[in-house]
Amino acid sequence: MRERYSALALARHALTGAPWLRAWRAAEPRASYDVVIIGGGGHGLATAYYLAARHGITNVAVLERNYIGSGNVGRNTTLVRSNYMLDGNTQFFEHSLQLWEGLSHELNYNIMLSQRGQIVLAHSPAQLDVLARKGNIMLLNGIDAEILDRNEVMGLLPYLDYSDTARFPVYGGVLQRRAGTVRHDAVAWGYARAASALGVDIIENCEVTGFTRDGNRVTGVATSRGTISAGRTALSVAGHSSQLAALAGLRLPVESHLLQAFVSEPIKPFVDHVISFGAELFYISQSDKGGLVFGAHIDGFNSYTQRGQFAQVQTAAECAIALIPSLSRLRLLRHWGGIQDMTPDGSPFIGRTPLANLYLNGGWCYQGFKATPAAGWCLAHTIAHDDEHPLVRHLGLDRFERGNGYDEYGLGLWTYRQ
Amino acid sequence: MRIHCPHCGPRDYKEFRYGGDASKSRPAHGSTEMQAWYEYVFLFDNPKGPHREYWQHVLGCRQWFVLERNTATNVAGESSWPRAAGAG
Amino acid sequence: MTGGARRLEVGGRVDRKRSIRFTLDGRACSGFAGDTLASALLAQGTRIVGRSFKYHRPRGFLSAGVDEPNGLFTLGTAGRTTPNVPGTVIELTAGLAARCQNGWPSVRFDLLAVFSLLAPMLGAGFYYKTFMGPRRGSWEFYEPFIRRAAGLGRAVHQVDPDRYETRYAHTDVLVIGAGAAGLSAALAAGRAGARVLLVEQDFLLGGELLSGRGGETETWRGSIERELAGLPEVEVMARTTAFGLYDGNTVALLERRGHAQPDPQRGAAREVVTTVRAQAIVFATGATERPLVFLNNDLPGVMLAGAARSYLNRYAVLLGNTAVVASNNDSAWEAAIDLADAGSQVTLLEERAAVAGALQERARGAGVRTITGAVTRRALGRRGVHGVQFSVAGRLERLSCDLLCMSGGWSPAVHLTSHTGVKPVYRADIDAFVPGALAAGHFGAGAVIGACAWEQAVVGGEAAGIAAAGHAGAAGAAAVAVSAPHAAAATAAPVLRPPVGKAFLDFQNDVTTKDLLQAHQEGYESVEHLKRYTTLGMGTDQGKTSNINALRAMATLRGIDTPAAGTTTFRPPYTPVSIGALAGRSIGQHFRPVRRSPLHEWHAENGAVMIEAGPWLRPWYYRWAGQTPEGAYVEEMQLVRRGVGLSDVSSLGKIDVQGPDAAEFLNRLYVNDFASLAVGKARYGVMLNEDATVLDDGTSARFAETRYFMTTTTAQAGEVMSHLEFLLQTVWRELNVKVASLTDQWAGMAIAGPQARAALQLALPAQDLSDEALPFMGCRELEVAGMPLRILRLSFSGELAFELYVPAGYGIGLWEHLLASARRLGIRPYGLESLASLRIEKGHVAGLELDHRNTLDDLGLGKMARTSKPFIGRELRERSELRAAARWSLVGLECLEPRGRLRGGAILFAATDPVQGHGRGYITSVTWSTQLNRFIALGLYQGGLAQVGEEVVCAYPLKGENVRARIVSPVFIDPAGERLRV
Amino acid sequence: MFERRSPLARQLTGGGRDGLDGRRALRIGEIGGWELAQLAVFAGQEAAMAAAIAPVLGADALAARAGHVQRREGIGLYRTAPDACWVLASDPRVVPHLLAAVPVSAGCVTVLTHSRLRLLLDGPAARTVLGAGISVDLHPRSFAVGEFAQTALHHTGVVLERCAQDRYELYVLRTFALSIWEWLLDAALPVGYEITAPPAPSP
Ligand SMILES: Cc1cc2nc3c(=O)[nH]c(=O)nc-3n(C[C@H](O)[C@H](O)[C@H](O)COP(=O)(O)OP(=O)(O)OC[C@H]3O[C@@H](n4cnc5c(N)ncnc54)[C@H](O)[C@@H]3O)c2cc1C
Ligand SMILES: NC(=O)c1ccc[n+]([C@@H]2O[C@H](COP(=O)([O-])OP(=O)(O)OC[C@H]3O[C@@H](n4cnc5c(N)ncnc54)[C@H](O)[C@@H]3O)[C@@H](O)[C@H]2O)c1
Ligand SMILES: Cc1cc2nc3c(=O)[nH]c(=O)nc-3n(C[C@H](O)[C@H](O)[C@H](O)COP(=O)(O)O)c2cc1C
Ligand SMILES: [Zn+2]
Repeated sequence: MRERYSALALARHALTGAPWLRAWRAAEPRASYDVVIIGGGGHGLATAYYLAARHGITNVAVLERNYIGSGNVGRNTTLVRSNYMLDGNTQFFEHSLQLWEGLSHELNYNIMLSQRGQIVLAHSPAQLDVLARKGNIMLLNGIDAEILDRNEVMGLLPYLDYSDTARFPVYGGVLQRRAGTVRHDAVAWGYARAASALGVDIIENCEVTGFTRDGNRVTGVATSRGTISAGRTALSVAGHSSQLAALAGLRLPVESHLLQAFVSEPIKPFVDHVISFGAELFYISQSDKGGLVFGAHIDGFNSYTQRGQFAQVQTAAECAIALIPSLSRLRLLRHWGGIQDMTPDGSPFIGRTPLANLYLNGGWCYQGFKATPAAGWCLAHTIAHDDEHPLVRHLGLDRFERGNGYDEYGLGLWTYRQ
Repeated sequence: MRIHCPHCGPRDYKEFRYGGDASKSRPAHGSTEMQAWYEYVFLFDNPKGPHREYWQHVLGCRQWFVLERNTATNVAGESSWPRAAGAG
Repeated sequence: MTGGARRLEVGGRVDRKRSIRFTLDGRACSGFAGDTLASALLAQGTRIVGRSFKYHRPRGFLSAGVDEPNGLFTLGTAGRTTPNVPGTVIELTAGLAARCQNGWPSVRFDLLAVFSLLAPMLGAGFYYKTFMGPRRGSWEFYEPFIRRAAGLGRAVHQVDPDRYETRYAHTDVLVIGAGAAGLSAALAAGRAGARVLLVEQDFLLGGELLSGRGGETETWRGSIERELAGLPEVEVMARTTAFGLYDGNTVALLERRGHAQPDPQRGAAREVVTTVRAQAIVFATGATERPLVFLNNDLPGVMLAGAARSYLNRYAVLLGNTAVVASNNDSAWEAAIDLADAGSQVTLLEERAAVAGALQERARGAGVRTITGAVTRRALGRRGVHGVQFSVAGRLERLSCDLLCMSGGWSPAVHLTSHTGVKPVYRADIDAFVPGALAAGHFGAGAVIGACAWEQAVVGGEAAGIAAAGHAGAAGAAAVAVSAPHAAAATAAPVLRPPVGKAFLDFQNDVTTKDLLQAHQEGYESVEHLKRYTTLGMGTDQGKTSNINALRAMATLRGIDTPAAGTTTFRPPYTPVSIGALAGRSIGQHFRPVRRSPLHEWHAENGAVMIEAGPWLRPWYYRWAGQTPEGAYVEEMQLVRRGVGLSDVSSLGKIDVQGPDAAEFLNRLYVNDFASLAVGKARYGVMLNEDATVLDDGTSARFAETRYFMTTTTAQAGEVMSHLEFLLQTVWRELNVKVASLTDQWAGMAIAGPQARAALQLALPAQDLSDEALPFMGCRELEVAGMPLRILRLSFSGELAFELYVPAGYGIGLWEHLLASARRLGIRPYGLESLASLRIEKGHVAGLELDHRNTLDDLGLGKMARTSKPFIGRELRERSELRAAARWSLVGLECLEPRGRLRGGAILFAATDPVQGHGRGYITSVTWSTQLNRFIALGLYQGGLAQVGEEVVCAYPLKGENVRARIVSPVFIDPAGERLRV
Repeated sequence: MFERRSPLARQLTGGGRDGLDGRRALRIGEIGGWELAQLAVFAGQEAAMAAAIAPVLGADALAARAGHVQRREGIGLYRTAPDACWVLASDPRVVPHLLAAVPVSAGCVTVLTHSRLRLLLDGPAARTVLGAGISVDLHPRSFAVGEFAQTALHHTGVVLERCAQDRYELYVLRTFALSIWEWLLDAALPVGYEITAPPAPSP
């Protein structure tokens, strides 16, 4: 049911004018599935794909209230990397990066992984020590990392502000060459196409509005397109985790916050790496279309609006120029927002919930895009075995009860307080 | 967004600091109920819609107050002083 | 001087007496004041001004405004290089240097046009389907080529010399757009007594009126403009775009002043961003004309009808001798009539079978030949249009022409009203999307709400202006009517056909009807998928001319109606905004304010090398001790260990805590006991976050029964202050305690070293500073020569030490006095680096040990907790994992290799562990120990002090180092604290 | 004993710069000769406090309205919070009196004289310059003479008072003062400014 994509196929279609097949089937909801996944974002679609491809579970539906990719997978700054230092996180994110590295081939869909390297800047010796700790852990786990002094940063990024009016002079940085960017929409579409070909139903414009339960067991979902019964049900709704959990009677350690993203008009290659500022949260890269894509801090209060405050737009612009003064004359083309599920320690949840047959994947904060393949991989395993994948055992919902936070950045409880 | 500080009047939201859900009440000081503390610190309703939340006019009068705001629209409504002890 | 071959001798709004020279790709050109770059080029007869994004097809101007997709230029040179500016909005100024883009070697002769040959393979989303082989990661190979081909203009890395500003403004009524509707709204609101701000992106006020023939409407326009100028509470900003509507009636404006070539050195800004807070807003943003969709509709010489009319009437440029106007609505008839009156031979191809008789009459009178029921199929030509093919009554026919105007109807500019999430709604009667339900205080007028006829715009504008003024509370509602002169043409509902064949929808991004069909076939059929898959509407013009055509065509393909398909999301900015303008003056040193100690000036003049510490600038080290930090800090440490040094601790957070319940308050905050602290004593305390991680540490001194002087770390000062206020104002409102920040009030300095008392005694000869009078952890408030002075006998360095606080203004005085009085003891200043090193030797936690991850026990301070009393974090501290023995906790490390050095961020392994994975801990802080003559460190290690004596490997693979060290107590010097108590 | 220094000592040298139109439409400088204390009242102690401070500040000192400066001989009262106000005194006896007068059971006094700098911005461009960084509406209809606002300027908390149509006083945190000063001069470049020197005495 799926036509292979290749240069040859392009040529054939060009010559014959033959129509292309649908990338994924437009499925109508059926009465019952073995597994229902709520949320047609990157994670939900990846989960469906791995359930079908790796666990042979193909009677699966992905329910998306809007169009697939309408959530954060389609609105993030597309940074992928595996520079994590806490035991468990390192392995998980490196697994994800490795999956990214093979993903275009696996899906037969070019997701345009561009491993152009990410440089995280330090603006003081102490900050460089913090980055060094992470870099050392990476190397000790077989992940590439390099430390850079100011001169080396200048060599790689000659256009940063090295003048003596720089408010926070560059002191050094850490580089991960294998880090980079991925074409966001292609991730959703590539997984959808591959999953659909394996029999997964991708059902758009289908909003989940409730759960059906048998005691402590979830047996299905109520949707805007009727009730669907499900052997197992997984939540993969990013910023809306609390909303869905509430329908199931659960309260989560999650607050939904708004993060903005920005793109400039397209220009010829200008920034060849992903660069993260160290003085404030700010990161920038250039898309293959030529737009400079950047992001900063969350707006800082609970919101479901998908649009941000203007003051925060100015903050992002200020950071952009503090980092790269020559950006000043380039123009902002568009900015938008996405709803992130923020957790107390900044780390996510993947695993079972207090309700039987209900699984949760959420709490990704700023970092769920890079996690997409591994989150799908591990959630699929968790659903298939009704037991957490070893890579996500540490990411349980009950970890705060036990006192086991995974605070990768040392920002403390609830990042909005910073 | 403009927020109404009950002391100073309407101001730019950048003058404020957010303090999270104000509908929760902190367990009594000295309470030894671990579960209550856990829920107070970690669990949130995180509603989409009306939300009572703490803000501090940190670059102004430095008062903490409670704002009613709709998280689905960001429409900021009434603000008021926190109620008596613990009640939030 | 004619101002170009196509320029008419008379008419228009250009000033023929002021000729303006500029260059295009280095060639000298000229135009008139009042021209845009586009009108000046068109007047010269220039047709090809750009190449399309993907296929490099030759392109001319499509429009005359902000919606221009084709004619983009790079302006300026060096740091002033500005890519991607539409020529249609560039006000011609002397010396303007413009370059065409995206063509190589030039836009007229572009070798990259070979891409056109590949077009059949480069359909929508082709890159998703290829570049995957032959190996994994092959994209890495192809990507640079794609990247080079993408992007429009080229930017430079030189720094922009221009100045940008940001500001705030407030108004009762903000009117956006100064067309007929906006002018009339602003006047009505102004007459009603409201404060009014009228903004217009163009450099002239008038909107569509400027493109008309003048006459009565011009008289009207002039009179309104004059009256507005006379109203004191009305401000008019031309060249100002309202580019975003945000929550809370916040509108962001961009004002361009670049036409005046402002001198940044003298403080003149190129652009200014204003954040406006309006009580009420009138949206009068008009409408944008849509192209028709037919083959080769992108040929140079094919243009929007309204644009051709604007070039004719506003700029006096007649673009064709033989013009064809392809139309599906009344507005294009005006263009046809004007072109004919100006001397063109005009044929009008009208899709509709029937058109109002009056209009037909006027057209005939002007000599326009009209063919109704005629559907335009194809523009003919290669590098420019020279004919058109159309069908009428089932036959295909041809006409020659050198200008092909088209009008597919008008799309209201609903952008701003949609920015806050209000979806536009479809109105079948005018076949257009208009703003959705407007919020209270928002009003629409004119073409933006579908009131297209100009007198409708005037009347509607007036009503909106009055209503807006009323909403804002302006009293004088008895406004004088802004009456309009007699009617111009009304606009009947246009018709839209589904597109046929391969024709351009999005000109800039080369999205054709074929791409649309393909997207539909492949299931990318929701409007948002269509957009993302084909890049429709994602260019610099954001699809102003293309989106609606494409979305409606997709609706037709899917067999659903237009409102069901909907629109894509409108996002700010309405037109692109320079990042520099958004940042304004918050650049360079003003990126963030600098916080300076009261002693700053002294440091700056006495050889201190400063370093950023959060917002603060602090002395890192002093040149007396060395020229590099590595050399200097060791000297400074020796000074303190052997003699006496003075350091600036003014950046510590300082808080006044007063009230009958102050003791109880501190007792609840700190893990340890503060109720028992005697007056005249200070105590070190630790505060936890609610989740039991460490928030901060510091000392609090009790100066009176009800008055404490609290200090916090520099980094957490703001955090702690807000925390205390939160507790007092919301949680423990019953406590009678007040807090106030004293950080700015008091300068602080530490005098430390074995000679500290002797030194201080020299400075304060009248005071009894003996151990009995002022014991360790004692504190005293003195008055020295009428100046309050607080002395706390505390030590961070581990030596005999005193902290002194004076009101900030006296800081330098005291500092200089201390240095001068104790000169013979060799006293000198020491900086942050040595301060941090001394505390490491003493095992005090700071900086990276206090990173919100660690608990009291992790820092080896568990014994401090007085669990018999409640304190913040007491319960959650008992959670099982926080109590686990295997947690990493504070240790000292002593380097075992004489040449080796320890480094912050090194990972710790037991000597027998394989050096891989996550280790058993890491190093937080390192120093050379002048006492032990080796590198020592603090770190966190699994099991903590239970491992003392164990040998570990400190792995720092970033530098290929594995250094051996031994776990020791973190207190490297004077564990019994004898030095403190002398 | 010691010289009291202003962090702007090096800046207050007089001089200035012409604006784009050749004029200097702002006079900017520091005002000296005042003391500042914060008075805070405990809940339920308002009457006791009012009685205690009446001899120093007058009978209705606690009635000062938010946003309106209450002036009396040598004293300005600023209601900074529901339970607190600033007492700004040009008479050096006021703050010591206040410290002595307030009973610890009723509230407390915190001396803040050195924590702020008091800047003067005077001239037809003062509002424009302030409007570059202050987000409250400075139109005389909403910020009249005699009113003050606690607000933000360049990421720091400030108190702004309108003393006359074109005359403002700005209280800035001392440690940020130089930064704010430089920021203000930069904002004033286009309109031109004249620096008053040395610190003017309190009016
Ligand atoms: C602006 C921004 C920038 C970011 N940048 C990065 C980055 O650079 N790197 C990185 O790693 N991460 C980044 N992130 C985070 C990352 O995008 C997310 O963590 C990740 O995409 C979340 O997983 P997802 O793709 O499955 O989510 P989504 O794409 O949001 O998928 C969730 C889906 O659930 C659907 N849904 C919700 N409720 C229901 C319901 N009731 N019924 C049916 N469906 C429902 C939603 O419509 C949505 O499509 C960023 C996030 C934002 C907002
Ligand atoms: N809809 C039609 O069919 C049609 C056709 C032709 C002419 N017209 C004419 O349109 C006019 C309608 O008057 P109107 O006032 O509604 O529209 P208008 O187009 O005359 O004026 C709108 C004005 O708003 C400005 N503007 C738009 N967005 C802006 C922004 N974000 N910031 C700043 N300025 C912005 C434009 O530059 C323009 O000057 C009448 O004169 C009518 O004859 C309508
Ligand atoms: C990495 C990335 C690059 C983008 N580049 C562009 C772009 O070049 N042009 C554009 O119009 N939008 C671009 N967008 C923004 C989208 O148009 C859109 O705003 C975003 O996906 C959020 O969707 P929404 O605005 O429909 O809510 C980009 C988005 C992302 C995530
Ligand atoms: Zn306030």
